[in-house]
Amino acid sequence: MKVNEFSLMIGGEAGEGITRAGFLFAKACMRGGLHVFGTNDYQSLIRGGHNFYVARISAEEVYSQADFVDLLIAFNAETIQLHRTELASGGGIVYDKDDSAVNDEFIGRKDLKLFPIPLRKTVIEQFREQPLLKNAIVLGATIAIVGYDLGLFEKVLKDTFKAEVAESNIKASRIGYDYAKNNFADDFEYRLKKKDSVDKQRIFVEGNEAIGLGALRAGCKFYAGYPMTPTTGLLHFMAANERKYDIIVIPPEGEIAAANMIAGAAFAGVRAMTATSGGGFCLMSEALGMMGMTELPVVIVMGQRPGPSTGLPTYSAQGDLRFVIHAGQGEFPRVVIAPGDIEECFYETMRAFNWAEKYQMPVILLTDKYLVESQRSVEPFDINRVKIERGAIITGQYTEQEEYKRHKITETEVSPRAFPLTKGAIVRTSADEKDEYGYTTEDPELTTKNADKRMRKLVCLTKELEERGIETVKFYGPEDAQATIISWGSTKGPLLEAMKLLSRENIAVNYLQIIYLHPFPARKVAKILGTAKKTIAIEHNVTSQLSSLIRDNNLRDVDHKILKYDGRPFNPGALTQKIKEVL
Amino acid sequence: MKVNEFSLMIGGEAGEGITRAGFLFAKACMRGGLHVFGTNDYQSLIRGGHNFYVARISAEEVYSQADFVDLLIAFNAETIQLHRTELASGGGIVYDKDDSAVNDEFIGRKDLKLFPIPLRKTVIEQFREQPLLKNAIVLGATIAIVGYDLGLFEKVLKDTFKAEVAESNIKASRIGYDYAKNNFADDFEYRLKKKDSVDKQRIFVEGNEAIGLGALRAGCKFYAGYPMTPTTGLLHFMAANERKYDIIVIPPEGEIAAANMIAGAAFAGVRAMTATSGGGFCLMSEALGMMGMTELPVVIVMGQRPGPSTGLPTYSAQGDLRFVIHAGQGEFPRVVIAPGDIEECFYETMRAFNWAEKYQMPVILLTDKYLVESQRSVEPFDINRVKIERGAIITGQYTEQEEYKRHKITETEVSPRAFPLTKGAIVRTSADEKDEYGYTTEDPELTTKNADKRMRKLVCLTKELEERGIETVKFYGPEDAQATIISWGSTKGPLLEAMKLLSRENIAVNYLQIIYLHPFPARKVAKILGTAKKTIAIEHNVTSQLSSLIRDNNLRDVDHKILKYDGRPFNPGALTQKIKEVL
Amino acid sequence: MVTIKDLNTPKKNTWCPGCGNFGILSAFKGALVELGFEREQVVMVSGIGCHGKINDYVNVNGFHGIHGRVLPLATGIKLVNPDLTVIGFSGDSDCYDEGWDHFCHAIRRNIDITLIVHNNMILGLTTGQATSTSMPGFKTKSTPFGAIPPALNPLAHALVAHGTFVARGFAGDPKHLQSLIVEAVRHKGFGYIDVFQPCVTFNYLNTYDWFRKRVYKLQDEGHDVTSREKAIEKSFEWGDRIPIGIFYKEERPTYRDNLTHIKNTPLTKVPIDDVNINSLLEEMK
Amino acid sequence: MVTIKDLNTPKKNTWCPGCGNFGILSAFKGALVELGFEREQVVMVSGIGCHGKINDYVNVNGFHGIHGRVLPLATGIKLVNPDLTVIGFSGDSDCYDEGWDHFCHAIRRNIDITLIVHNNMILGLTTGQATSTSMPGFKTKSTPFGAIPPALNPLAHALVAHGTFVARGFAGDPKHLQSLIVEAVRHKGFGYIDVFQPCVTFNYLNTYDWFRKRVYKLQDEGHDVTSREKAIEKSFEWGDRIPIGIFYKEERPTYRDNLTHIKNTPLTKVPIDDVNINSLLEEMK
Ligand SMILES: Cc1ncc(C[n+]2csc(CCOP(=O)(O)OP(=O)(O)O)c2C)c(N)n1
Ligand SMILES: Cc1ncc(C[n+]2csc(CCOP(=O)(O)OP(=O)(O)O)c2C)c(N)n1
Ligand code: SF4
Ligand code: SF4
Ligand SMILES: [Mg+2]
Ligand SMILES: [Mg+2]
Repeated sequence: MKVNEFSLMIGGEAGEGITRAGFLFAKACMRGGLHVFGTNDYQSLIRGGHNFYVARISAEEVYSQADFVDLLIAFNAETIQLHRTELASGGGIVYDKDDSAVNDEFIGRKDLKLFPIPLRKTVIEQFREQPLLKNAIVLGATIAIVGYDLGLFEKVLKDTFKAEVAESNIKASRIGYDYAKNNFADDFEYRLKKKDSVDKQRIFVEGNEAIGLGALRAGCKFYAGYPMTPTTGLLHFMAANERKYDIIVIPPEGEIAAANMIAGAAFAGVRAMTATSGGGFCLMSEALGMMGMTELPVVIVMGQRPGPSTGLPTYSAQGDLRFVIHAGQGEFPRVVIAPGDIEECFYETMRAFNWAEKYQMPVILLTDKYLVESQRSVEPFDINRVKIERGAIITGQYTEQEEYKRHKITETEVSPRAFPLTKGAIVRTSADEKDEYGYTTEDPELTTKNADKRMRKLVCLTKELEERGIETVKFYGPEDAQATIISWGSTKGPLLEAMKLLSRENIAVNYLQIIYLHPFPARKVAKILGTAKKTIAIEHNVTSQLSSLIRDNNLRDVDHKILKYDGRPFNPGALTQKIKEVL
Repeated sequence: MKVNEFSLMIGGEAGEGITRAGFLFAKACMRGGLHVFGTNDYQSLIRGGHNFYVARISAEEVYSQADFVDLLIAFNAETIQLHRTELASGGGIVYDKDDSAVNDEFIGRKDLKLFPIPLRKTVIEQFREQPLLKNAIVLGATIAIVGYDLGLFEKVLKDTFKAEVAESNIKASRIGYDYAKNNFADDFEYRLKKKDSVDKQRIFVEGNEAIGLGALRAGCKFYAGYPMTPTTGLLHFMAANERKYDIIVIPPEGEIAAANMIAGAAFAGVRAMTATSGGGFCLMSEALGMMGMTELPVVIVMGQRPGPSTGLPTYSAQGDLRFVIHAGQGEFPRVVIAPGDIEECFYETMRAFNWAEKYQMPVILLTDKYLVESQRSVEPFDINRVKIERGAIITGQYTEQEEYKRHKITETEVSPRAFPLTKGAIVRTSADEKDEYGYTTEDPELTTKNADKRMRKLVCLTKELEERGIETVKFYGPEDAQATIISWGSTKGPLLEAMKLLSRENIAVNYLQIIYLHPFPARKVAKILGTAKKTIAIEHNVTSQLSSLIRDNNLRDVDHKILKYDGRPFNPGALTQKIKEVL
Repeated sequence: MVTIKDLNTPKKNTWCPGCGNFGILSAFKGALVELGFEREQVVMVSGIGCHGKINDYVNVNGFHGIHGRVLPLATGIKLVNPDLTVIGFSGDSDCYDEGWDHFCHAIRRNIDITLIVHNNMILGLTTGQATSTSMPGFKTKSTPFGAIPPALNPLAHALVAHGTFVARGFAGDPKHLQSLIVEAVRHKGFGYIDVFQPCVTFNYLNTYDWFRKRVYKLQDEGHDVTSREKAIEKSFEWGDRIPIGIFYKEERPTYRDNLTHIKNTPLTKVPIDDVNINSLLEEMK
Repeated sequence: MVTIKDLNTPKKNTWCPGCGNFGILSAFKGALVELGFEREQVVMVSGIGCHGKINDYVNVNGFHGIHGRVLPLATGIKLVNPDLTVIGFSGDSDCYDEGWDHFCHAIRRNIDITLIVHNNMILGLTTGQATSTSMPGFKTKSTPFGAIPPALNPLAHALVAHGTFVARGFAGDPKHLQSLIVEAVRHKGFGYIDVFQPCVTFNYLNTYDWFRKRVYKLQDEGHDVTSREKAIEKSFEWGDRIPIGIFYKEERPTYRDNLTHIKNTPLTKVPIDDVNINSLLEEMK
């Protein structure tokens, strides 16, 4: 019997509420003191196609989905066909009893438990054709099959839905629960048990929400965003909270408008943000340069998905690293931060606003679909870990003798900001090269000086990051190891899981996660690579862009590259295998 | 006496026809068998400001302007003030006799010849206030001062202008000529003499025109372009030739439209091109990815100017190398070629169309203001050096058994193209990932296969470039040298001049010009750097982007970087100095 | 000449059951048959959105481009080869938000193409947000407190942009829509049809019923298609009665008609192997 | 309250002598004085083109942005701080070509800003190419055989986009223009003024004389500014007589008026040091 180590998959067509079902189940598990990771896989369509959600539940902290499925809830035969090989031996399938396509031969495996349940029939007979209730039925049944606590699930339903909806869901889940209790032997290998005492209340949150929470907490007051997978969820989150948080969330006519609107908002004096994906980022790239030139603080969330072009719009990738570092003509400072997990999504968003304002430049949060659309149970964020730092701002009135100079050349490379309407200060800026007052200029010396000033901001930032010990990289695993894995972004989850697996086999690898990609923490990377026996880069792109950054910054190549660019995340077991192959 | 080694500067306000004047003079010199290089410096405004044109004339081939000015034609006092220190000792100034601001004290140098000429007065009295005729007057005078052939100049006027305009210009130039002959001693140190027999008729052509000629000769049939300095001249050139060459030149509503229009034209089956600068390229970057994804052949001319953002819109820079290599989300093949001189502008444009069609991908010609807006006397282009190669095209009718697959996966990585209206073939493509027929797909294996297919095109291209001995790099100077200079693009001209100067001092350096920046000719670069004693990168940017490419591709840094990013080109002497400093 | 069957493709249709796009698809296929085209003659150009998937469902030449750029793509194709019949399929966000830049300009130029806008008054494929044609007060995930501005009136814009064929169809009446498409394609110049396309999944407001109750046919009421003023007035009719049909129609030279040097020549047929540039080189001497 | 002298800047003016931009500059400065603003209250936002240089010539807050993006920039500034008076300066290519995407949408939203378009019917700063307001047949370096499509009618577009203040001025009549600017700025909502601005260097066709012969003032002829239809009709009047003045004017809630949660609060004044997100975290438990 396997207790509290369970991987559930729910699969079917788009539009069946699969993600929501997974979310409800996961939350019920979390509330019983278990750890949960959940992620979905869907195509770029609204109905039909094939969708699935996987939830991994464990007594220990989990960082990614598993390689195998212990229980498959299949809303159609296709789901079984597509995923039967992923089922663990001794696993089970929950499906509609009346689905005539499904039979032993179709399933083709003898090592599985089958849990046929009357689904459509129940929906038709008892719920006047509310098809989404079949989710509650199967989840109720699942809870019975794994011996979990139905009460916790009912409570989640109550907290999530309006009373009426909650009620019919509860009713449906009980039907499923009772049916399973009555019809199946109580011998399923996998069990979920709630912890007797739940030490810490966790939250179940996805990357987009964590970024949104970070932005709200950081005081973001203006959000302009045109929908684009995978960051559309962030738009929805911000829009939903517009009134509660006294902010403005405006739906613009496109990404060019979005970027220029937040530039305007930043100039006027508030923290402003937008989010997009590759195509939208292309359209923002001209405004990005303007922000660099006019020294505006903004935060841009970039959610990667497989390109080129529209590519696989609902899948995940890491193909845009070099692109975001170099986008926009000319050379100007920017920060590129790639959070690797839900917590980093929150804290790095808060930091992003600080760097943006302190150094007056755009900060890009480089994420991907797998990160921002996956959920994990985590400890509630420490809202005080990152303090608000706004840099040099002239508040009240400007009283200096000399006229206010928006682009004053100072020793710290930062020109104190005044916002329009500051008594005594005229605030002038230009996307053209300009003098300290903001008047345009074509003077060669001033041009050189300004370019130096702008680029030196990165030097100052690098210094501050080092001096304050900001974790621009993180290091996991034993110092002495057979190999050092280097990666960035969402590969972190499967990698941490893979390291667990490797250590079970007594294979010691360590792992360098690079969070700040630009400016590149070359010194720290050099130090760790200096002692590494063998280096392995793990990325979701074709050309191993991180290796290219390392070559460029550290003059050494990474020994092995494990690259996957089919839109799907690594599974920990498969990744372990790949790592072992190059060890 | 210095014969046929002469540097002329004409300076004044914008709108005075200074560039045109320089052009006329230069052409007259060229027709006398002399070599000429000409370039202009102007601000982003239409009238006023300060403009100047410099022409360097020599018996030998010249590649750039000189450090010093031998004769300054100053249309106003400001010009003298700004450039007096650049005048060579023994040089002269031509200016308006009636400009009361100019006197010995104002000029402040005793080592110069002064040539005051009645300009405004003559224009008013003799030419009913046609102010532009003052150009002809001063040029006539200049010809007298340097003892050149007025007949050649008159012929240029006749060939350039309509009869009536030519006539008044000729009249004006004669007035200037006679005035100078009568009023100034015949002892100016600098002399221009036409060659007795002009061996070869050269052409005087600027970079934009050379690219335009290359495009026309290559069979470009569709040009869409929104004006943007410095490539506006190319737009004008193409538009002027629309009717003569049976092409379409359409002024679109912006760069996004331009890029998508040429994508459509390429899909329909013709060679298509656009040109822009950084800001416009940003806006095109989304379509660029689409071209990569849909395997469309197009040529994009990118004219760099100092950024970030609008920066110094009428000056020159090389800050966009990394940007154009990485622009667009995801990873897709593209070629980036940086011609370094007028001839390369022509030949590489012709090649660009070939690579685009053979490998079905966008090709970027990376130029800059200094290259495309400077002129040089060169031998007429060899129109047969680069043959038209269109790659695999299905002409007439498609007759294969299997249905036509626009994106067929083949051994050569290239899928033969059919154009819409090819009997028997349905041509389908998509910016989404797709199967061989062009239907969208989200299949992981196909995604991987297609990504590999697309990226392998660069491998095949690299192979072809090597096998055919295409000059992806050029090497100048002695093999055994104190140092190897590495550069790309328009720095070539001043560098070749600097090498002349260095060799006069018996300092041997050699020079590796990288023409193909992407795919990077790493093997060739490695070979040359392998034996280099000391390496020096020369670029017009802040971060030495070429060095970064070399680090990335060759795992070695360049020893010294000589960087200039004030919008102005290197002068050969100043560059020589810088090189000597690091030797 | 093509039959409906020839037009089918092996791709599984993934639009939501009942989606208005089905009406557009069948009207379009019907129109191609009625027009008597060969498959090779036709090029579909589509944007990104639910509408854009139509490219996978009709077996003619097709370019599924990026979001918002149907018109410049189609312009490039048509100008280069006027023998092709080029038909654009765009969405309300694709055409009136992201791609708004191009709409009025392509119309002004009178490029000889057809544009069909699947106007479901919502961003469908991104799971339901307000677009510029969403009605004020419309609550979506991007506008949980209601869309704010008055809806864009794309027909009026087409009319004041000197549109030469301006029509509106309803996906719930595919026969009528088919006749509009046939006329638009036959029209020499830019044939524009905005189509009410109910999104059964996200647009809870502008449903089939909502439209059925309101739409009426201009051509049933003797509307004068030669009066631009009348057409503009009609384009603002919105409420209990909403007109569909042809609002305005006029003959005016197309962009290509003005390119007298190439007339109807497909540029794909102009040889390029030995273009003579000598006279230009000569001028530079 | 500001005086003309306060508004001067040390920058040398580089417009061509006689350029229509001078008329706009003086009208604008005059309007600021007439309106009695303090310099700190006003933000100028300008695009790229000859027009965009105006930022250097008026001593108030200013953002000289990139080409075509005056309106989204100005929108961001105004929404964040409604206490500012935000005035956009754009060119015909800046606003009606490159920036066309934003024009109709900003107008629909009724953002409470003013937009002055320096319409010289040419790309000035890039040395003279045709724009969408250039007249058909107009020969420029980009259209050596004459511009092809009919000119865009921006006023008509503003009107059908539910514009609440639509006017046209003439740089050759700065006094009249000044009165338009004053009204537009006072107007609560989007105040739009297209200004005929002769480009004396490149536009050989639409000269001061050309305009002077043709323009007449709507307000001299008892034009009814409350009728949108009448205004649209007038916007198409082009030939011997061309109207200037206010075409249309209406009161309608601005975008910000709809944001009832923040009413007139400048967001710059909302404290951010301790935003409470606990209830959101609680919901996620
Ligand atoms: C540049 C860019 N921005 C955003 C997106 C994301 N996106 C996909 S479809 C879509 C719009 C869908 O709306 P609409 O055009 O009305 O089409 P519908 O789905 O309603 O048919 C968007 C914004 C994209 N693909 N490209
Ligand atoms: C994205 C981009 N494309 C092109 C340009 C080049 N450019 C500079 S000014 C200008 C347009 C000028 O025309 P208009 O807006 O009418 O202004 P005017 O000079 O006539 O006042 C253009 C296209 C640019 N700066 N940015
Ligand atoms: S989401 Fe709406 S528009 Fe898209 S397929 Fe479904 S019903 Fe149609
Ligand atoms: S080019 Fe035209 S618009 Fe520009 S400053 Fe000169 S006259 Fe004015
Ligand atoms: Mg839509
Ligand atoms: Mg203009």
